[in-house]
Amino acid sequence: MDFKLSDEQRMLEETVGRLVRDGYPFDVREKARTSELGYSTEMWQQFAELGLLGVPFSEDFGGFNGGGPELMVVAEGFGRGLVLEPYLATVILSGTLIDFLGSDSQKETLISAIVGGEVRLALAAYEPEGRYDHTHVATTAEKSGDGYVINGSKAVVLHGDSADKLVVIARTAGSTNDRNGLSAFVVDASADGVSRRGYETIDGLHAAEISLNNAPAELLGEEGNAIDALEKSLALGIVALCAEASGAMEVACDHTLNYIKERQQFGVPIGKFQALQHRMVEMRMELEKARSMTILAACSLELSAPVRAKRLAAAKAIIGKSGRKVAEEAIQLHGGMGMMEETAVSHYAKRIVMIDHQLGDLGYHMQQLESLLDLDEDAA
Amino acid sequence: MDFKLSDEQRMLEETVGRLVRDGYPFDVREKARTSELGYSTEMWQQFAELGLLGVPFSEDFGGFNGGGPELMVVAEGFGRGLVLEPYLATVILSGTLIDFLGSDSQKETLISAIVGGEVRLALAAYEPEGRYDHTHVATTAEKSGDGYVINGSKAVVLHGDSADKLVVIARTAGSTNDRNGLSAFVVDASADGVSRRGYETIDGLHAAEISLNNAPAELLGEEGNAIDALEKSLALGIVALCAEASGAMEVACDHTLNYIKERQQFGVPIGKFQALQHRMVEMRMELEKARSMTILAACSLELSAPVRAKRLAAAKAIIGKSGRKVAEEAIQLHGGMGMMEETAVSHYAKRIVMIDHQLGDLGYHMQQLESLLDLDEDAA
Amino acid sequence: MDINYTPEELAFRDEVRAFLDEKLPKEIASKVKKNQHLGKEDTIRWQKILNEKGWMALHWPKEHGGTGWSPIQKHIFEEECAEYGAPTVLPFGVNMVAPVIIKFGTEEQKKTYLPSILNSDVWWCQGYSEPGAGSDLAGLKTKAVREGDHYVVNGQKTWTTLGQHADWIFCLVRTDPNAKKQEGISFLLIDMQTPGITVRPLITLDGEHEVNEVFFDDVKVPVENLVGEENKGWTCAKYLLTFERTGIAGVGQSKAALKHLKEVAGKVQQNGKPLIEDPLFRNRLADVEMELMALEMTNLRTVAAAQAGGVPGAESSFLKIMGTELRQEITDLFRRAAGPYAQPFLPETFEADYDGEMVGPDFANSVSTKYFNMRKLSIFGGSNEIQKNIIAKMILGL
Amino acid sequence: MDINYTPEELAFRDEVRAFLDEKLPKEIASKVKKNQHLGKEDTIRWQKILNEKGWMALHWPKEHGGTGWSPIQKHIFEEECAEYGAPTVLPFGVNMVAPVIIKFGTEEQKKTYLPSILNSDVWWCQGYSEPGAGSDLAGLKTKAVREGDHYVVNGQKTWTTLGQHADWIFCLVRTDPNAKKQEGISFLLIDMQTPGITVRPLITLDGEHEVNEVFFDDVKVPVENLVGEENKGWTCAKYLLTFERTGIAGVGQSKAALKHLKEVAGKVQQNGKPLIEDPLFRNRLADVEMELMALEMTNLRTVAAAQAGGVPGAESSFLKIMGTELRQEITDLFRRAAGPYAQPFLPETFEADYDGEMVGPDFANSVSTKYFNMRKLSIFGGSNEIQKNIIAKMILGL
Repeated sequence: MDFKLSDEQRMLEETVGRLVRDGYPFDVREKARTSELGYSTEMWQQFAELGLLGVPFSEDFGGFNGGGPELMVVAEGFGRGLVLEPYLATVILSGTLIDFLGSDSQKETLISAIVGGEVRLALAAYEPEGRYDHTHVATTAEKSGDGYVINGSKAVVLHGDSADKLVVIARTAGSTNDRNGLSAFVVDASADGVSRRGYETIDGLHAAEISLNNAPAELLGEEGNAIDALEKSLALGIVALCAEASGAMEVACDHTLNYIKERQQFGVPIGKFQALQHRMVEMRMELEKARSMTILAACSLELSAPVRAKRLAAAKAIIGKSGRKVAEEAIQLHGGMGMMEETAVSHYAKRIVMIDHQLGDLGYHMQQLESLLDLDEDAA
Repeated sequence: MDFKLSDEQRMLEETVGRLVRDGYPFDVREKARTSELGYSTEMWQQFAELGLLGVPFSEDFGGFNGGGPELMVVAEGFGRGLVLEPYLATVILSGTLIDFLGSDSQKETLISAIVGGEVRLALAAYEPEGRYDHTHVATTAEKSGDGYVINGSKAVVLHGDSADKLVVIARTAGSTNDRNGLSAFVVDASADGVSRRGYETIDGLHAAEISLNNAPAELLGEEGNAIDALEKSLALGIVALCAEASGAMEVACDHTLNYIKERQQFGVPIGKFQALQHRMVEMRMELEKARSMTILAACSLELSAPVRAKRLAAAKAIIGKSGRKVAEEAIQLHGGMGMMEETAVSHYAKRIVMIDHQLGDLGYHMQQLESLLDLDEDAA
Repeated sequence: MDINYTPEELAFRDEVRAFLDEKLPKEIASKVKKNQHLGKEDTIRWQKILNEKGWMALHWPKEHGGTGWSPIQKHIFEEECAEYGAPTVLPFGVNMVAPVIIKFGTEEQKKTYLPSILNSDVWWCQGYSEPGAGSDLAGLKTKAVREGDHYVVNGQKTWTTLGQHADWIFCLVRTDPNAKKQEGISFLLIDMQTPGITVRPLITLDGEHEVNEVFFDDVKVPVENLVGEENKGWTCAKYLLTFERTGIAGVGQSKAALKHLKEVAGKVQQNGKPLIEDPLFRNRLADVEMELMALEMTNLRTVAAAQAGGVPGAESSFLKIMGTELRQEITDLFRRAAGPYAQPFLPETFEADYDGEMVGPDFANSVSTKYFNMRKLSIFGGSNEIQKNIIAKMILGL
Repeated sequence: MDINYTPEELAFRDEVRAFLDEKLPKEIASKVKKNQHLGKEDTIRWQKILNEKGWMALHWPKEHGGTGWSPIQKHIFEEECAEYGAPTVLPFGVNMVAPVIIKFGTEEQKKTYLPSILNSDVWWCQGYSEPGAGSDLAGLKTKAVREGDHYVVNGQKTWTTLGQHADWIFCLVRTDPNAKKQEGISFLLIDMQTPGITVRPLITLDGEHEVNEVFFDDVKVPVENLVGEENKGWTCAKYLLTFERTGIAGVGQSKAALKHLKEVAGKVQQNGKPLIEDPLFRNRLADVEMELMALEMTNLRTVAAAQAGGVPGAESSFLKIMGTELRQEITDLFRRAAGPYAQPFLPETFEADYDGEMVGPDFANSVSTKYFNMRKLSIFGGSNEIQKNIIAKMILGL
């Protein structure tokens, strides 16, 4: 048992840390956020140059061959800077799914392009009526000529508005909630039959509602067998979200601590008031829990499916629960300043709370955990 | 709308208040608690002399004709003194059920004896497998000669160990969880066929497990139709428990407030520490909620069954939730002293928590409330 | 003891309901219920309707045009208004500065200011908080120096709600820099058109422009705009802050929100069933429902005590804390009900004239802005921490 | 980064398990699991078994007979002991006074006291808290006046756990009444048989006799019983209080309790179904489970940091707070599982030789005593409020 980062992991951490520190001050981030695209393509190119876009991929494609801990290190750093670029959408959710399912030539083409920063992707998995259930897929794909055509609607597709290509989950067999019969496809975002309604999200990211109307699509891997790979990619996504939340919670705690040390009322810093001290301690305790569960999640990806599922559900649930407390207390202890758009902490709070709405919220993951309550890890 | 007590109610409040203040100091109560009977028969006679045993009964039997608010006033005062005597068991649970169901002659005999302090009763309703469900009745009654014989087991019968007579709920028709087919009987506690295992409860009261083996019984009212009356009596019991809890919570708050004003650490009273001040404020807020819901419950007994049920469920649930907080915080803020049997507040804490285990706990009553969530009070 | 309304009180409630049925513009109520933007003109339109009926000034004495209502009547009125989706009456004029003028002002001031407040012809805002003086209000630094027949005001106020629309501002200013903290403060009325005043918008985390900073740079204010005595403004400030606020618990708002939440949760599907049938969601709804019942009864107890002639004091701090926490909790449940659709942020959909397509279920468009916006409830109007300090001191004697 | 045990660590765990399988008396483990009373003789019996194996002193250096284990090994050992239902080793001798003697004591003292502690021949208790000095430990008043070759001790200690069985007590006493608070305190070892010592039982709210008051009336203590320097006892006190406590999180205890709770909830019937299928009860179980996972990982991070040579400091305060709150929460769920049967109080059923009938389900007999007894966890050993103060000061710099 050893919680220390390896030398390579530490280097990765330093790379991301430096990038965020130097390249991502609040005003620069705000400029990118309020741009039409909602993030910076220059920054994306920097990610590529630093090798960050290759973290989870094989060295064959110029990648880093990283697993859970490596993605954790990257996402935690991104969380500290509230990074806006579509790393989760492109690299983690779409990229790894292509990596798990794609043919050698698909990988050769697409993964290399991802690693090189030449293409941005989005995973179109969830649907308007399906909430957080990734098996709720009513969208269908049918063979047509060499390829397929897809029909259906996809909901709140993270960075779906600016993606060059979409990885779409569609049904080639079975009915709406079946685990079997799901397939993954690559769809060109500019193709006929793809219509997108893009919008900003409350936490400053972008997403899109996507309608597919006989949209031409290229199958990834085998037909009907995408579920295991999809769940592996979503698991990576959950690790990344937990880590991002931990990073953001850390900064929210730091900002709040600094604020109560500096803000004077009644002639003393408000951090001298014991009631606020104890609440600050409780915030930090929530942060420690979030960090612990992020590590647990990051180190559980290679375990058996039920053990992995149980730990990830618990991790994401803790993030939802602890994140809410940290976000709300960060605002409250900042007083009126915490309500202001010009105060960085309000953006941290928004991102932390919205992470609970991505890839399953507290309620969803507690239900998963409840269904696995009797699982004995030692036996599994 | 008027929350003031009427003159009669205020007199009742004063009577109970004086009795508890003068006759129920902590050491006297401890002496009664540790006696074999677990309470004082002299005190019971005083109740009779002051007319307290007649509060809910008609003036014909020497009663006071009181309703919810009157019982609230009495029980709140009893809660302040942690009164040990079997008022709930005898007067409220058993007495009112006899009043609702009994024939004129049964009432003449039994109610008069209750009011005069000549007889103590216990309601044997719940069963070992039934938890808080009063419709779970496997105990059966069969006709035998002029009367009936009863077979079955009754669980945690409050003050069942010292009761002269038992009011037993038994089934004359239907199966275990049916609402119909329940009847109420009077059983002489010393009769053949009645065996009792008495014990103390953690909060210093007494109860008993009761086995009925062809125990001779006298029917109250009609056969098979006891459910409505039983639920009315249980509703009165819930009002009394809410009020008792409010009274006990009030004293727990007062003791805690006094303690933190007096207890010196680091050269100042610990009540000067803001973190403790805010927690004390939160305790008081819970007390206010408990009081409010007690009033609501006490004033809702005459309403339609579903409205009454909804309000009582909410009241008892709030008592369970707020009571736990007040009890735990009272101990915590007392520090080591709160853990001591010789400190009165520990007894208040125990009673408050155990009230949650009588006539349905937080979980039980929230389920009732959930089942009535869609009820529109204005329409009902 | 009777917690039910008397026949007279029920008759009054019917009268209020009839009025709201008839006079509350449907399009305004619809905006309120859909969490759409209310314009200044909507608020003024409604307030003028109220004034026509003589129901604008709940808390004024009858002689000045107030309703003369009892606490229970005020409570009934506010409950029903919330239930019907009437816009909140802006408190700054009618419920804040006006009572101060009535209590401490000259006859001349009463004549000058009260009628236009009653008829909503003048929009007031509040100049209390400063960047360095939030919870510690008496730490304010904005100063007013007497020069002949006017004061010269310099300094800055902040968190000035809806100051962007305001014609007048009432301000606490320091007139004696040498006096101890709470002494040396005066209460001034200032025309926002006076040269030297700048209003800078503050955008809140939900993207809204509700609050402002107001800067004073050599602003000349006639001495007759002083309310009460010079250097005794703290008396006015305290009077205003502790002024009876029957609506502080927000019971009506929470009831309306909970009702809406139940409707929504009955429609949203999860695993093929309405969300309201999800045991945990239902449990949290039940928890809110019972807490709301407790809040309502606690509020009624306070109202009834006021009716009986008691002066509501620090008890209103309990109501502030319980009420705001509950309203915030309901916004949390709304965002959970929206699921992934809590994320989209489309401010254009908050406008009543928006006729484009929505994203996700209709109710979802405002859940997150509302959730974040409502964080203010526990901060502004005396933060909940300050309320606890007040209770600790005034009620518990700590 | 690897959160799994290494092969060596797994082999060590197997060794521990084999030892527990073979040597832990079944009847003792059964008492622990059933929450029955453990007698002094049970504890001593187990501790002597541990000592035979050389596993009694986890935290001592090898040269004095300690295990010399790494933090991870200690953690594994404590986890397994909890899982198997081994009695808690009494900390007062081996984990409290002994490290102080090893660090500050003379060679003579080491020779005199350590062997009998290792072999559990002498039962120690703690004389720290006083009626007026709980959280404010340095406020203690018990004084020791040097007279020739002994000190004369007068005063009172309280919350002395299991002092009724103790042969010796280690005490903080004031030797210089004129010095500032934390100066002028000394660390004394006192034979409980010395004339002038009276032990008075304190009965806790669950009816148990665990703690005591100890009165000192002109008690003569030889000067060679002073550990460290006179008036420098605060150094010993602090060392003892911050001494590495790998077990402070109570993860093993919580795991064993949660496992038991799940079994129980699988058996108890409610509405014809096992309680564990009740959505709300199951939700609370899941909540405890995930909090326990978070606690365990946080604990492991601290253990690993210690393994890597870090000195665990105020982090253990986090573990104390999180761990005790969780253990208390589990006792709350146990009483809910028992339903109405949480009420009966039958102390005779806590004895292992009780062979009468139980009231209600077997597990129910101790749920309420345990629930109330466990309130002590957040009070004793430095109340959770004090832990928060420590974190605020040491980690947050407030």
